[in-house]
Amino acid sequence: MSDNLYAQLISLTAGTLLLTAALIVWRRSLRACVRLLAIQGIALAGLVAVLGWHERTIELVLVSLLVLGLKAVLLPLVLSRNVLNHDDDREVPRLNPTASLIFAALLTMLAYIVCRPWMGDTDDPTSRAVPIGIALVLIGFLLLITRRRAASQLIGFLVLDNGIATVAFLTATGVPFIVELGASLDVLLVVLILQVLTGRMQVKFGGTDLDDLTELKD
Amino acid sequence: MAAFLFVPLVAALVGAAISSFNQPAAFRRFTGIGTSIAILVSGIALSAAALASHVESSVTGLLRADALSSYMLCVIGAVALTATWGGIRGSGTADGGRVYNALICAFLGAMSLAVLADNLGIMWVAIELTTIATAFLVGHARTGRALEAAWKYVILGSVGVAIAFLGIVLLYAATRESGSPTLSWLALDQGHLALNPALVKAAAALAVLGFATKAGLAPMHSWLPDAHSQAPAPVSGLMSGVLLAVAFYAVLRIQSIADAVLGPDLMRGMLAVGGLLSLAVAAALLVGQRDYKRMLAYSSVEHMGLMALGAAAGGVLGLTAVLLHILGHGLTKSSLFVVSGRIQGAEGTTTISNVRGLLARRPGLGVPFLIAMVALLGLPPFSLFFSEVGILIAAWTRGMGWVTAIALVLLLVVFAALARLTARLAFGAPEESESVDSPVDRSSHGPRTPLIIALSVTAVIAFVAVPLGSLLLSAVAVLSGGS
Amino acid sequence: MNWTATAVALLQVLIATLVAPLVIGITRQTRARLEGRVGAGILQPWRDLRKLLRKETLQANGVSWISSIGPIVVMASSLLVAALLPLISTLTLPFVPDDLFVVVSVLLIGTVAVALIGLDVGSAFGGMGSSRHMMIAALVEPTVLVAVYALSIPAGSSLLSSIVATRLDAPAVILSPVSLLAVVALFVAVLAETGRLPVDNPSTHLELTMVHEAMILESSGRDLAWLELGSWLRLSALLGLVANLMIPWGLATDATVLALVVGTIALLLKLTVFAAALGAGEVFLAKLRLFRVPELLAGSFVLAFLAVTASYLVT
Amino acid sequence: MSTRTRPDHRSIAFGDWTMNPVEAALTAELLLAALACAVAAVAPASMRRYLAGIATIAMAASGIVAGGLALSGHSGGLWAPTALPTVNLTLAPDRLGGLFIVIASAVTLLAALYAIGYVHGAADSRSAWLAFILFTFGLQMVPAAGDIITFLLAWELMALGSGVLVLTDHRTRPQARSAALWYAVMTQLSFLLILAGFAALASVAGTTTFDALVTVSPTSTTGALAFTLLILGFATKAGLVPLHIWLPRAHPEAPSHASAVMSAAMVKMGVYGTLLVVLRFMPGGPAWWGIVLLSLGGISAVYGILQASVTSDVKRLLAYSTTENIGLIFLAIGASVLLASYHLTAASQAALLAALLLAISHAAFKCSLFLGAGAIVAATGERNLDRLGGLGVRMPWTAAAFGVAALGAAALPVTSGFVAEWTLFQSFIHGATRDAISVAVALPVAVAVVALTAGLALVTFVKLYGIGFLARPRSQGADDAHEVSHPMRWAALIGAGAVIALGVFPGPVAQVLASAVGIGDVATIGFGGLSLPSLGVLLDPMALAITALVCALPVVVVSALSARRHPRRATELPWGCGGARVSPRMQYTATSYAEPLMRVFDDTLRPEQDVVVTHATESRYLVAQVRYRQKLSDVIEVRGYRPLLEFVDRLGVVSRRLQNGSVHRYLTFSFVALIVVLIVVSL
Repeated sequence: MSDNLYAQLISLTAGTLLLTAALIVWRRSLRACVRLLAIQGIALAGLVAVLGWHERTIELVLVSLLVLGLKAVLLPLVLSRNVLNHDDDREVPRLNPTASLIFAALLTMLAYIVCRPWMGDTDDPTSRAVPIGIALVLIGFLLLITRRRAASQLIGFLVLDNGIATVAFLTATGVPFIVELGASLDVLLVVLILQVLTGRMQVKFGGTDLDDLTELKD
Repeated sequence: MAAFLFVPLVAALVGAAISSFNQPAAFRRFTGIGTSIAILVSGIALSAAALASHVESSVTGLLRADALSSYMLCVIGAVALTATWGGIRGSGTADGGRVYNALICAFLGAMSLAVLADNLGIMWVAIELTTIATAFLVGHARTGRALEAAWKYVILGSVGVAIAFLGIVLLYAATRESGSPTLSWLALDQGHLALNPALVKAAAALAVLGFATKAGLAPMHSWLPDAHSQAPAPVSGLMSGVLLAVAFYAVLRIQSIADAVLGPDLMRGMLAVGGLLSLAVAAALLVGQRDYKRMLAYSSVEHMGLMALGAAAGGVLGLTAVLLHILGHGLTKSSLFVVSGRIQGAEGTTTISNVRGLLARRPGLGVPFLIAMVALLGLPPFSLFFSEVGILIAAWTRGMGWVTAIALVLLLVVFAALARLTARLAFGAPEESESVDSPVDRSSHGPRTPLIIALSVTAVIAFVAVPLGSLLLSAVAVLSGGS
Repeated sequence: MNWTATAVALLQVLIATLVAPLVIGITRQTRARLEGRVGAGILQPWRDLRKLLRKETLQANGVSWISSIGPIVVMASSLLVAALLPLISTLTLPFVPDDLFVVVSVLLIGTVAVALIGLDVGSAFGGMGSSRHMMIAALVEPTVLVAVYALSIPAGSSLLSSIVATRLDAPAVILSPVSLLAVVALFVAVLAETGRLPVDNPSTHLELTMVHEAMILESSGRDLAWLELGSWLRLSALLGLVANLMIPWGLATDATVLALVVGTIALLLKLTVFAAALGAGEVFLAKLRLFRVPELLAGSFVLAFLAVTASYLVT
Repeated sequence: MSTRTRPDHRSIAFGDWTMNPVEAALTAELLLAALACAVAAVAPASMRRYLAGIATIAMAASGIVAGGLALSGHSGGLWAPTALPTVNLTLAPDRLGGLFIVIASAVTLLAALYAIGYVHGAADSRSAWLAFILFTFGLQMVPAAGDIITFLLAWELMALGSGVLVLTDHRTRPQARSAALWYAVMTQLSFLLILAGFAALASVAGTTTFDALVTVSPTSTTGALAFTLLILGFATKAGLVPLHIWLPRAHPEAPSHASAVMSAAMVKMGVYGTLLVVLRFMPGGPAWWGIVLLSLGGISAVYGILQASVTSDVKRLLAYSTTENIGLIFLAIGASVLLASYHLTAASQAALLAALLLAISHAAFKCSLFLGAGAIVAATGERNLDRLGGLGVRMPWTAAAFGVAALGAAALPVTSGFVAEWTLFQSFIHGATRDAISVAVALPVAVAVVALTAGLALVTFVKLYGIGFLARPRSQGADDAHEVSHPMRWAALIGAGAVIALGVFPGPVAQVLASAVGIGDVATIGFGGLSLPSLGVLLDPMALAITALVCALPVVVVSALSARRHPRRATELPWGCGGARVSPRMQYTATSYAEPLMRVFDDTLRPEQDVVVTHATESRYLVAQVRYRQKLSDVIEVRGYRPLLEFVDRLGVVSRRLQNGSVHRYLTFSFVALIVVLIVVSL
């Protein structure tokens, strides 16, 4: 396929990633966030597929399937189960969406600034897209800080993880397969554990508002 | 000999398996001890091999045991033995300690894997696995507080480690740019691959930041006091004694790579700042501390800060002192947590002001607690004295005079705070009300032997020049680009 | 040489012992005359001593050996001071130079002995006197040492005899500001040390004001005799020192009989003059309140200190 | 600990068993220390005091031998590697070290002997004995250390052991806990300061052995820094103002045999360290070093003795007097450095000699005094002078020992203290020079300070002895007192004997001391008198004593004659102003004895007094009762330390906000760290 198309596809998927992240910051409904997360997973898988196609490596295609299965299907399912099994899915962020969006924009700019020295200014499309990965990481962190509900912290964590994956694929077309496997497994396990803990929270506190978790202090 | 590379992992799996089966329930309590012994033995065997300058490495090259890894393996084994044996009573719960023991074994296996892995990716996976294995151990008490601690632990821990993964990814990218993609520490540490310095800089910084979270260095330490105070005593002992150390081991590995490429300044700066911040945080929060388990947790933060300073200083003296400190701190802190678990069991509280005149009322608990506190405060003959002095002198002599000066002030505050809290806890007469009705409780509420062994080892270890001294020396040689 | 020096020292002791009661007699007589009384005559102190030595000695129950040994210690220290000081000659004992610090310490032994006697009886007054006495002694010591330090700088030695000798050789030193300040300070210190006005009134027995008398209140017979004689001896010896510092002439510098006779006569004359002057002065002085005494001593200390600094910086 | 001889010129290889004497003695001491620990650990409770005490005495004896050998110029040492490859433990005492080993061991020996008769209850427990052995062993190893790590190791062993001893009575005495806390923290402060100072030296020398540290120039910046840090550290251990704060708390709390060692020997290690700095590491220091030491010592001397003179607690009084004595020692060292920096060699050497004389004399009399104080407490159960009295007739031996030691503390002839202060004074007199303005100002001040200190010391010890041992018992406990057991009284008496011996034969002693610091012309004259030829001064206490006896002879004769005619007659009270002694409470107490001084120095002491007068109901002119309360608190503690501690505590409370339990806050910390790192690496 032509470098032109390749470049366009890369930027399309990367753009989708960033866009979904921004939307997640904006939306308050947990269901919507989960859906957006799924879309993000798809975009990530797409990115991997494009890379694999370009590099002509079957391994990457397998990885893209793995990513698709994990990040676009499995994790969102797990999440939505948790979100759906109790009625209210409204997130009341500690920071209002407008401010969060502005922060997200600032963080994206920061990502572009900090990436320049490592990447050098090549016109290689993957290198140019790397900052988006970093931006995802930072935005994920922003979500972690600003969201009250346990589920939305999970979402933040996953966005962060997607960001790391993005960086991995764009800079190095992914880490060695075994490491990739281990990493994905770890992410899955973490999410499951957090699910269980959320469940217990539901039982203990009758809600999943993290502001209840301020018992332990000095 | 190479078989010993797999012994710890296999032992851990077997232990986990035995624990999770219903029958025979009798073995269950001993799986942790068995695993620890296996780890310790293989650690010693590998150390012997390493001392014979014969580095074990598995066929795929993913596992490798140089002097440093073998030493860390010994530390894990020793500390784990103390914690599991000393805490052998602590596992009685609803399911007969099935999950508990299985998770302990898994935890030990993950840590062994982390130190044995030559591939940074595997090392990262293993360290993340420790988070997963300990998550439920922290939440084991199933109380609201335990749940809260577990949540904070998992979120903060995995986010931090994720950052570390970002660093490793960038490192991999750097090697890929240079044409030979690898994550093997051995290959990276040679320094002959022409890596893009800017990328390595970012990579190393992020990786160290991430692993520092697990190592409990400020300002990413926040999960530590909560987790340590809520987890069952042996688990706290394991986490404080070795989990932090294993994460710090990762930091050391990354540091040596970065130093090879960039020179020492970046890592020295980061570690010095982290160390000072940790000391400051520990000092500030120990002054007004009210809970003795949190007290121990913050003292771990302090000791990690001290190790960070030592690593920042580097040099033979600094690094050997750091490694010795890891061992001494592990043994002391795990014994302390075991004892504090027994105190909690006996007194039913972790608030210092509710436990008074411990020495007078419960000498069986007060005496070991005091001895261990003396060791923790860095008084001779315990090895922490030597390692602290070594670290501080190394830091000063290698041009970090001001950092050392600040550190000394903070250390004084920490010492004063710890001494005051210990005095409140242990000394003084028991209240009349108690002294009349309750007789003096001399029982040690659990096996004495592990504590005696651990503390006496800490007391004499510093005087053992051979083979420990030479092992430390070769371990440091590994870090400084040798081997 | 050594034996002659020893002999001279013994002679000094003898003369001082004989003269001490007379010195007291002279002061009292002068005072009496100036106050328009007849007075008991200058030999009265000797008669008192004789009487006391004849009388029976009473001792309170439960006192320790201090009460019986103390008076002898006081006496011995005074005699030793008399032996050490350059009273009639500048010769010094072998191995026992009249080093300033030694002399002061020997004096202090007497002071301490009296203070302990005062405490030993266990009566209220004894303790009171002892306490005040020690406070004054403590505050006097800096003055004495610093004053003589100032005097010793020109001589380059802390031996009183050599200090006096240098003044004998170079009389110009005597009128230098350094020596004047120092001698005045020393004189005040001597007054305080020997319990004269304005620090302590030797002739009062008014409970609330007495210091020295309060300590020896319970002593009687020979104990009292030794205590009295000891304090008189100490007064005469110190007066003799001050006198020799101000008017060194006539002091024997070698052991010839003539020189010694001259020295003795000179000493007698100086003591008579100073005793009379002391008596006369006390007529016009009132005793200070106890807590004004430190101010006086501080003043004399400042004088001594000025003397030192002057000796360094001015001359 | 695999000891083998240090591979250098000092000694022969260990393979052929020809150890040199010092090594043999040191090895013996190590083994005996181990033995003592073992004995103390396993001996049955009934026999413990005897067995452990004898073992400790043996250890101390071997220490005396080792120190004596080192002092007499034998070299040699032990060497052991540690787990840290670059760190080796070295015991290699030089002459100075040997001197202090002897001091420490001798004091230990007396204390152990005393302990055999003294310890009981908590002080006789296994832990107390182990702590005592550890403490004294570390004490003897500090001067033997030949490199930084060994020094610090011994230093901390000493601190640990003594700290445990301070805690001995933590169950019965609540103040023991706070005393131990103060002590622990101040000791750690001194440890860290010394560590920093050594590190500064090592950063130039490149290694940690003492022989290598001499390369640092005293005038360099590092030299100045190291001097400041080390001196502060050692001053803390020596209990100098304003770092003395632990001393009057810790000494009284420890059992008396321990406080004797702490006060007579342990604080001396601060002196040893200071001498190490100014004599061995960086000889020929600049004048300001001298000024610093001099003022530090002077202030401590006056402040310490002032506090002592108004204190009524026996052991607290002795503790403050320790601050005074150590202050004098530092003053002497300072004078020596100052004079040396102006090449007034003779005077400077005299001052140094005076410092050493003060050190050993203080060791002798303070040891004896603390042991005596222990005897008082044991016999009466009272520590407060206001409730003592009349012990002289009840405990004659203790009274004798205590009295002699008190004379020594008051520096009266013919005791060791007198000789020491005489030497100091001689150096002042002959150091007089017009060339150096700083000397011209410093010396007179020093004279005044020494004189004032001596005067106040006189009051203090007259009060201590007079109120405690003379007059009539002021409490039942004092009335029922009996003489203490033989080991106790002998230990005290030996100490007192040392005070006299050192005072009567200063010549040989001074020559030994001089050899320890390489001072040339010190000679013995007459009956063991001391002569400093370069200053042309001499002092022969024996001759002085003989002269005194000759003078006293006629007096004694006359007394005897009159005694034959009129023997003494005992009566209730000869005069008593016509009254009788109704009750002992009419006597002056220690508090009232010190009252005049209190008034004179109240600006410095700042006592809190209040008088409550309750009038009779019939008439307000009749007084029913008067209550008088006076509280003395250490000004420096109240004005200096308290505010600092409160500030730190407030800081601790404020910083709790760091850990307020909100996971979001914690995540924010990490986030900020991440962003900072990202920005830093991209710069």
